[in-house]
Amino acid sequence: EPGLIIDLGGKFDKSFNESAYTGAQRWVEETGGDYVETELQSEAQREQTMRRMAERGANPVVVLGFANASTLEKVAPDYPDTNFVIIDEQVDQPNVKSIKFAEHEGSYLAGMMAAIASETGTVSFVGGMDVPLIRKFACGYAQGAKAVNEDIEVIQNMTGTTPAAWNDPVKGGELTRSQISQGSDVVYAAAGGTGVGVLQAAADEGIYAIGVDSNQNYMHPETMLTSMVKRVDNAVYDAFEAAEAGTLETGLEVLDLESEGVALAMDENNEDLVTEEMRTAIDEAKQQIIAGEIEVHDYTETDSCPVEM
Amino acid sequence: MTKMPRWADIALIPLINLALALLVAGIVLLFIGQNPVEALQIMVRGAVGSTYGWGYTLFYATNFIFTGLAVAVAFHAKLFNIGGEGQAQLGSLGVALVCLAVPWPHWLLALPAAIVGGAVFGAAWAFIPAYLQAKRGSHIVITTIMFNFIASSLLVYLLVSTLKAPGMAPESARFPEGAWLPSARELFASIGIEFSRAPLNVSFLVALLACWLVWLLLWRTRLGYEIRALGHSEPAARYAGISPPRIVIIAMLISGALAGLMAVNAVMGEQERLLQDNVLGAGFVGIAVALMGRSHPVGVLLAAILFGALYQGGAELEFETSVPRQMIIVIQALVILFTGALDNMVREPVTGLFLRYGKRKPAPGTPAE
Amino acid sequence: MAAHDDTGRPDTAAPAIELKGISKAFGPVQANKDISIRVMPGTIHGIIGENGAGKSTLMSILYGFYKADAGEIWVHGARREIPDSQAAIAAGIGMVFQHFKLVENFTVLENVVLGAEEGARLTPSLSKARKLLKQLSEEYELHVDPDALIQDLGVGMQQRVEILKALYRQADILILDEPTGVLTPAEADHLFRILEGLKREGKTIILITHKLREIMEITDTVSVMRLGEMTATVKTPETSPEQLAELMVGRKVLLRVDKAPARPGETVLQVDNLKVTDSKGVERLRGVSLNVRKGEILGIAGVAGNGQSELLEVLGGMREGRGSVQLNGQELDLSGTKSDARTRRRRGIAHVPEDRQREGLIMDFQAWENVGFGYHDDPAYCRGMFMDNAALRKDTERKIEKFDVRPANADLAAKSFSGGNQQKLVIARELERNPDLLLVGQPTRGVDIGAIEFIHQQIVALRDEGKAVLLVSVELDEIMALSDRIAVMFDGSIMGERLPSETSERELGLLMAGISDTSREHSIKEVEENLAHSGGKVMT
Amino acid sequence: MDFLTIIQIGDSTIRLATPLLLACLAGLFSERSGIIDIGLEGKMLISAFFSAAVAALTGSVWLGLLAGVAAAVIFSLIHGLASITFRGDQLISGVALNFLASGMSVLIAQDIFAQGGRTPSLSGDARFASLDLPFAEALSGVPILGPIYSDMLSGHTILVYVALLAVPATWYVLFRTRFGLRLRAVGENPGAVDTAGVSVKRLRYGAVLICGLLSGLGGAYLSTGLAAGFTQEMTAGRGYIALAALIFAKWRPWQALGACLLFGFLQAVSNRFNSIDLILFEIPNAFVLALPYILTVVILAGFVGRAVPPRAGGTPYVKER
Ligand SMILES: Nc1ncnc2c1ncn2[C@@H]1O[C@H](COP(=O)(O)OP(=O)(O)OP(=O)(O)O)[C@@H](O)[C@H]1O
Ligand SMILES: Nc1ncnc2c1ncn2[C@@H]1O[C@H](COP(=O)(O)OP(=O)(O)OP(=O)(O)O)[C@@H](O)[C@H]1O
Ligand SMILES: [Mg+2]
Ligand SMILES: [Mg+2]
Repeated sequence: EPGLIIDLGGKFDKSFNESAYTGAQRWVEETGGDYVETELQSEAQREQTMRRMAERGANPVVVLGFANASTLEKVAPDYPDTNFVIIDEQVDQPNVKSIKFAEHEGSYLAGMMAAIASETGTVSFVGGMDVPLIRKFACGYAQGAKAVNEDIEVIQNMTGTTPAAWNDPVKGGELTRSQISQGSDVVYAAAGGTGVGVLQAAADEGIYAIGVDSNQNYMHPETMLTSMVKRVDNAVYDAFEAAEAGTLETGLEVLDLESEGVALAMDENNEDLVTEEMRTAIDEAKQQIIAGEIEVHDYTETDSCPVEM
Repeated sequence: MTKMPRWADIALIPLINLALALLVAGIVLLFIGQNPVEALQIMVRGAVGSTYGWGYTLFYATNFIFTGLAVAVAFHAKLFNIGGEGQAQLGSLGVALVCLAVPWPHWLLALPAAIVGGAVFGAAWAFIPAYLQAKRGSHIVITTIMFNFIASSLLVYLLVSTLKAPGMAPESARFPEGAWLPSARELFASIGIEFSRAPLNVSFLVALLACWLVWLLLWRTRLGYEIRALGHSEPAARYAGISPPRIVIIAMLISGALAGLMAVNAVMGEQERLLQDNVLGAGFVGIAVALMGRSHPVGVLLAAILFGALYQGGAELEFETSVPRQMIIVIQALVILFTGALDNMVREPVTGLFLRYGKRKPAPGTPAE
Repeated sequence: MAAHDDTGRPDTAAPAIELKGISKAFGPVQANKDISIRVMPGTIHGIIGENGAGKSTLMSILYGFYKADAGEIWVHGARREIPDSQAAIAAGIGMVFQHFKLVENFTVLENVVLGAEEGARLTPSLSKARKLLKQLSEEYELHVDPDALIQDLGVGMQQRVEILKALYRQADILILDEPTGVLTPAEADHLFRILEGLKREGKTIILITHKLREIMEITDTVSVMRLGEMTATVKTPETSPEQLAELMVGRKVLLRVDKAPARPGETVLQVDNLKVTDSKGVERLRGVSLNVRKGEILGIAGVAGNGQSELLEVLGGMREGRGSVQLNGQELDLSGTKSDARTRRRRGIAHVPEDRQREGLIMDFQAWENVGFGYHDDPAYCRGMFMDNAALRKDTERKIEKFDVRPANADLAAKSFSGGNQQKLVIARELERNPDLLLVGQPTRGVDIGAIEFIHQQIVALRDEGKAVLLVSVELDEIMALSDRIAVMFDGSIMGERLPSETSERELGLLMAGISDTSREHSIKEVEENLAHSGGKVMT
Repeated sequence: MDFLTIIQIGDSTIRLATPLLLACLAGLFSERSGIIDIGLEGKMLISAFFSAAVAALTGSVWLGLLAGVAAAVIFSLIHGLASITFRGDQLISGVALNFLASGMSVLIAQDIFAQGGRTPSLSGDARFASLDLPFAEALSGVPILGPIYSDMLSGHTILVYVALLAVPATWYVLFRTRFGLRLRAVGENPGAVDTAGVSVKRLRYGAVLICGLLSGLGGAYLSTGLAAGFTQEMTAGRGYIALAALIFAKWRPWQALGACLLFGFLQAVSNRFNSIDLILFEIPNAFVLALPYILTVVILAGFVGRAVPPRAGGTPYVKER
């Protein structure tokens, strides 16, 4: 029986956690299987929750987010018969499978779309917690935007430096308003629950917004340009399925554009906003990235970004 | 109005208060469509039905003993220390610095050093509010609340800057192995008993020792006498040559040190690294524990175990049902409300009953004149 | 129980107030037991009784402040329910409490209108009240500045505000609870003139006091209370102070202390130019100089709040001061860590504080813990940093026996002893230390006659052993009876020193009012003005 | 910093100061009557939850507002019961209520919406819309004052204006009415009020109810005005900052406005900049965030004027010992 530990922010954050939850639910629907699920309430409970899952016999135990890395490092050796899956960070233990995403690639496409949509020549980014992972989003976004319009200005704000930054919609809204006052007319939120405030502020002020992780297009159909979905749902689904079949491989796996691990969400909610120009530009860039013709820089590799923000 | 036997004061009334709190909590559970009896069963089983349960129950209890004693010592000096949370945060910092600074060869060496580190940092964080209360009359309740916020800002700042370990999460590096405390599992294994993997560790013994020392301090030493005297009457203390500012500061230093010691259990015993919040509200639980335990170390010990069970049981409840862990916070709130704020609601009628039915036998101390 | 009417006055008019069978208990303490009393309209009715007899309780019930457990209240012949002060005010009753009920940082005017405002808006009420207040104060010679803050007024003035409050509410029955406790004799005289005036207007006055002299002087009828019961009601002209005293305490009393003449030796305490400034920056002692010699009692007289408390506190090490204090020729520190009570005790100063419940004892500590209080670092009671509880308990048992503390149980909390026995515990603790200097404040406040005699004897005995005693008391009688020399304090200074044999209550009274030239006649006005600015406050 | 930024920060300051101001005035009424209230945080939180929940369920923000205020008032009544009727410890009661709010809000949210302790996002009539002040459009062209009026002052939700108007109203009630006189008196010396024939209990309950009303408005603003829905612990210490502002303001309404604007400004600034560059050194964001708390401690320490609280504050009124 697989287990899933929903991270801080809750399974209905409309974003990262929700995506994982959806994947687990899809697995339940499709296979009729059962899984154990619990929700973290605080940072310091990671250990108890992981242990509880393992003690209870859940296998594999899927944990979401980089914040689990150091705890998992400690817990995994205590339960050699249990497999663990961690998303967004790499843990080198024999019984751990690490799944990472090529967020920079998806964000590049989002940046292109933003640049095309922008009339003011300024677009912006609201991140959650200021960590390399989020800078990776931002950097990819900026590269994409500059690829369309070299002179475009990209404003970047991080909500905070602690996990609380994932869950502060009020501040998200304030940051967005400030970016709007600086001229931004497309905002990309990669901020977990904080993003809800960003998208809301964008809708209130009538500018375009780009969601993240889950498909958030439905939230404000009039203003949601697209969402940079990260298929955490697929990752969870696959992990569950592989475990059931006994084929779960530990080690690192990276999900990118090619494997459809990241993508831009196109659906009925944003079809009126997405122009033909955007569609073609994106499709083209996507192919080029897959083909290796466009090299999108990954912030985490150098801890720096080649373009100005 | 004290014509009530002592046992009623220290046992009966707290128990009635607790029962009321649980009753209301049960109603809340019913209201959200859960079966309170079932919930209680899950909680009890989860908390004390296995060595795993006990391991967590007593682990939490260890935290609460320290913070409960911290609040209790301050209560004896009539100080309401709401700053346990911040003091424990700083205690965490102290413990972490000690553990990280030296490549400890053995935990027996690291433990005393960490105790000192946690206590000193916790005490230092209590010192400023204490000093301001003693010398400048600033209300300690407000200043300690403020210091809780300042402490968490400080820790955030340190964990994203100087103390941050490589990686994305704001946390310190893991302590060297020599600073890891033996867990109950390891200790029991050495005498051949199987115990689950749970974070219960030798700090629990430190906590028991702290209970005894606090008892000794309060009721057997001159300092304790002075603390209690000040708590009962400040003019009287001054009359007796007890310096109120001095005692306020000392009592708060002890209180802060006890709160800081919590980190030995939480940071050194479990996390083995500094996180942004190691305290998890234990500073506040200490208030409930001290109130329920009537500020007596034995009472604090029992109340801490009760709350430990509540926390562990609550975690299990969340695991097994859809009741969120916040249920424990509700129970905690109700316990504080009934034992602390609504005490007279129970006390007055109970006293009335004793007065009415206890009249026949004259209580000792009725006037001889 | 039927109301008794010992006065034999024919029932022409309905009594202004009639209480029938009032009972009231505070927890275990029965403060009032089945009390009945009649107060005839247009009279001044005195109520006397020892401390704790239940006088204030009874009046507070009449004023709706407390609720009686049983009994009826009749006002002008009609039964009235008085569940709260509002109802009492509506029934025309006004009360001036023993401890004033004023808002310190409000003006006089605001205090007067509080609760009696007309309409929801304040401004019209205030201006209307201002006019009425002016009229009232002229009518009854109750002059106060309507815009002064209460905290800036002396006690006498504050009392006037209280009376004005009652009159503003058109009270025709006025209760005054120990109004003269905080007044000088001259001020008291003025108050009595005001009361006479009110009586002439047809108002009824109930006056609580335990000063027999005042009763004899001003009342028409007097009721005596003892231990929560009403023991008698008599017409004033038909009784005598001796009879009243006997009714009050239940047996014949000796109204003076037997003591041999003092044989003073060398100086023990020498105080020069001692000054104390309180936390608000007000100078409470303005350069006090005095000395006390071996084998004598120096009594400090004065209206409460003129610096006596501060004098005791600074000598006892409870607050800091400036100037010079020498004990047996050695200078004492007046500030810094060496100026605390602990150091003073080590130097041989024992201190019976003015307020035993607030200062002298920890009410929740057991008797044995209290016997070590202040001496808890005495090697006899400690072992290193630990307390030697067994030694302490043993010593307590000895002291309880010697001083006849009842009940003789060292494990009882201090609060379970009666006031008199609490005081005995304090006296036992302090006198047994064999001090060079005994500071003693209000030694018999709230203590029954029997215990008073005992305590007075103990103090005199200590003097006869050749110790120095500094006695502070607001009871002029006590000062006169015990002291070998009397110093009078006014507004933080010593106004003068007198020998008991060569002075009179009148002379001391003038000194207490701040008038040092006691040879000429002084107008009441002058006395008042002096006091109004002395900053004297009611002690709480 | 250019003019536009200043206007933007001013605009944000007003928004962020509003919940603080409402809570601060709430505390002012309570504490002026002698009831210390460290439960402001809890009252705001419970109101934030109930207003968002009811607004989400009914689609009407006004019903939500009503529910939020009602919840805060109920909390006030519990506080009153503990501290007025049963003469309990006001601080402890406040602490308990803060916990109760933080637990109950999530518990009920989870029960009703099952969205991890939050309410669904509010939109349309379930949220307060912004109001344009008269002539905002027309005056926006006027240099300097125009933007200040039309961009900074105009365009907030109605509760912002309610909060601003509550300041003079509080002043008037406190210093110009019979109720205010009695209220101030009962916080200084309840015995005086009692013997003047006014019920201490009734007055204090009155004050505590007003406190519930105002803190309820503050909480409702948070979840239905400032944000669009309730999230866990969304008050984030604002109740304590309001308390700090109250002390800073020395329990006076106009000063309370000033203090809340200052603290709102600090939040606005820290929201906008991750660190403040003062050329010589850089102030980390954590410090800016902690600044209200540090300021409060400095004020309490008496280094910037002494704050003398109402004298009877914190002590229950007991007639019979
Ligand atoms: N509020 C109270 N609570 C409990 N006990 C009280 C209270 N007020 C008075 N008592 C007790 O009731 C008894 C009568 O007190 P009361 O104040 O009526 O005496 P009194 O005659 O006015 O004395 P005094 O002359 O000292 O003013 C005393 O034993 C006192 O301790
Ligand atoms: N707070 C209290 N707790 C317990 N018992 C009390 C309390 N207050 C008073 N008593 C009891 O009530 C009795 C009466 O107290 P009170 O101080 O009124 O005595 P009293 O009649 O004035 O005696 P004394 O003349 O010695 O002062 C005391 O002997 C004591 O046993
Ligand atoms: Mg009295
Ligand atoms: Mg007595």
